[in-house]
Amino acid sequence: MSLFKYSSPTAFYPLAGKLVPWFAALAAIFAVIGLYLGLFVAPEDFQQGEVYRIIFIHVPAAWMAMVIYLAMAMYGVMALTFNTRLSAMMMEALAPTGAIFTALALWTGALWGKPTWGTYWAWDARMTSTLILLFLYIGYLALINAIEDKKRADKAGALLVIVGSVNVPIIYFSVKWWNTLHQGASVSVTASPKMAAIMLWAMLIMAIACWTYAITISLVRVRAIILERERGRSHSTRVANTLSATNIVAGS
Amino acid sequence: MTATLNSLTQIDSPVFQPERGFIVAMARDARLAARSKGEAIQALAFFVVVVSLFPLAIGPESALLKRIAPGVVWVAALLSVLLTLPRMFANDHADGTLEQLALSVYPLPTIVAGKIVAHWLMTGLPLAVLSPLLGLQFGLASGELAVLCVSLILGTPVLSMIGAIGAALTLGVRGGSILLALLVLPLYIPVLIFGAGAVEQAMVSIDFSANLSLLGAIVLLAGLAVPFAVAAALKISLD
Amino acid sequence: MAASSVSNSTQTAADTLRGSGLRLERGSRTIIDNISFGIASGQALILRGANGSGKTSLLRMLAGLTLPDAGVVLWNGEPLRALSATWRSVALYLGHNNALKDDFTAHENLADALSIDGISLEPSAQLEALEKVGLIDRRHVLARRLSQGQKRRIGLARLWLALSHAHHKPLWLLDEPTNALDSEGVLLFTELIGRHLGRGGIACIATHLALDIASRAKEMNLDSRIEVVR
Amino acid sequence: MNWAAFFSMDARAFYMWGSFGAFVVAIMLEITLVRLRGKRAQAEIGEELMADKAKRPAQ
Repeated sequence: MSLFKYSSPTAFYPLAGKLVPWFAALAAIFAVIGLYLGLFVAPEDFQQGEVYRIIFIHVPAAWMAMVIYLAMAMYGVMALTFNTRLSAMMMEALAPTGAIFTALALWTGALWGKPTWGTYWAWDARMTSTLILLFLYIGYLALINAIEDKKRADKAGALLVIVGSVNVPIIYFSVKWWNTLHQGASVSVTASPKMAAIMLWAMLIMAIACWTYAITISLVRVRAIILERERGRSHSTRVANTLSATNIVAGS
Repeated sequence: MTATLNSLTQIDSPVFQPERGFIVAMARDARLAARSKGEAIQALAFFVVVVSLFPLAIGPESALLKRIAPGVVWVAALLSVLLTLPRMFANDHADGTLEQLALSVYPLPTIVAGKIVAHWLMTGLPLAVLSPLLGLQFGLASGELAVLCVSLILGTPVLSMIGAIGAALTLGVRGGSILLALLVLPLYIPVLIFGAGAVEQAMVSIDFSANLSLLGAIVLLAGLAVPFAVAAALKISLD
Repeated sequence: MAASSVSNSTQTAADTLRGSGLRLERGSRTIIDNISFGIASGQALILRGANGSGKTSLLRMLAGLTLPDAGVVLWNGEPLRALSATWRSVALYLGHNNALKDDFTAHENLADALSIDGISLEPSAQLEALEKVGLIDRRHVLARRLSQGQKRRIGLARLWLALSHAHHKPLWLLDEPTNALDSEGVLLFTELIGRHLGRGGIACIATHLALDIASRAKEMNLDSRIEVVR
Repeated sequence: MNWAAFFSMDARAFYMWGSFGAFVVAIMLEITLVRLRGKRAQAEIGEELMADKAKRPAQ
């Protein structure tokens, strides 16, 4: 089965290299279209005026924060069951991007909250869960950096993310429960404004832009990780040998 | 002399009694803890001291103290359990007995379950039993103290279970205890919310049974899944 | 003690332990590079080699603690990975450290080790084992206060009891079993390993001592193997 | 297209461009950091390849 051969890092390295420019181009195109639609075409919101346009990056960032964590959990399951090194490397490649999207979701949420509801931080259920998701990302990054042996770091990180992803819905439920307990169900703080069709499109396209961007960045990062894992290996197992065939030294 | 050898009792193969691993591990840890009582008492002392700091910091007026009581007691319980987590596997890892446990004929999840329950009996349960006494400092009424105690009895096992996963993952890692806190505290949040929430609702005499039943549900679910996760984490750390 | 006539173990079909193409990497260093071996009932594999040559890693791999990066361990033709449940009733692993709890006495440590292995024995048998290894009068001493040699003897007591127990574990994996033992202890160990092999058991021993069971022992020097490959 | 009105975003320029700006800065930062990481990894592996070739010129 030809696809399976790409599960080995050495075979995946050149493939990732070829895919990066395509995804980068896609991300750029979608971003331009999405921003154009969001900033210029979409009408003003009758309540919030112009500032609601932050939604076009806040919501996609929040989606990506969740999607990337679940993708990491999926790679984690593959890393633990099939013992494939590449899926663990993909997890490590995705984590920083996921953490950045989570932080951006929090940042843009706060900046959207101030003019709209008067406070930067309103302990809204979704925002609070996103904050906790950031803690989970930081926990993963701290764990894999604390363990020297890469093999153990991969598996430990995979198990942590799997346990974390099981907890995410429970955390969201408990935070929602806690939020309604304290603030009463009436105020749904981030009730997104009534969505005109064009707004939905703009947000969707921005989401795809973020998604293709995340793929591009994690492919570039996984290539760096594959090389880092090859450093110092004894010559006979030098993966770089095959890599040097793709004139790695020439920096392709 | 060989006669006594041959008369050794014959036991059926241990594989047929996997649950005995639970009893073996729990009894073993209980006896070990009895030998070094200090550790359990330290965690309890830490709990008392931390809870007593808040009135000193916030001032004696009882209205405010009463409002923050559930949160303070629960967070103090969380941190006290957190302190004792590294010891759950570290001692056995250091002297090599953890490998023998992993290679025991009893399945590792049963042994891990035994260790978790022993850890709970040593730290979580005493905290819960002591908590009503500390609640008095905050002016909680007897009914609310009872809810506080029950919520801690239901919640602390989950703290030991999730903590065990963190302890197993960070076994033998430099700076492991801070890392352990970083991994485990976010996962403690639902238990904290339901636990402290139950007591708050009791204080404003809203029906708090929902929170307690949710805590109970988490204990059961975690009880089924966590031993396997911890066993997997130990195998990864012992690799 | 004359070679006792204890041969109550039914002579099972010859067990075999084979490792083929075993490989282990730690970070960028290759600890075990393409090692293969095969031993059958009644044989012992003596692992020689300098410190850090992978003796302990190989033993841990055979015990099922360490996962090889490549290659497979076969017990009677079955891959170890599939056997993991029954494997723990086949292999007895004594690691480099003494696996003793400092807060337990010598006797308690022995009882603890046996209970972990699911072996329940009359206290009299345990005392007999302690007497055999010369610890009977120090059985109530905390392990913390025992000397290294005495701690090692608790391990020998375990081996002695494993020999006399009906569920005799056919495979012994021993990491430097004789270190810190005096000459008398080494003699005792040699006798135990002799009886183990005599009963059709298999042993894999990492040691630098010349054990006089040469007749049934194969040697493998892990250093030379690594040189050969590079 | 009145650019001044566009940038003022009915006087909430700070929040609007604070968010979009942070987004762009974060993306740019991440891209540069990843590329640097890739370059460094390639350089180190390249040196080792050279060192290997030097040690065994006749293959």
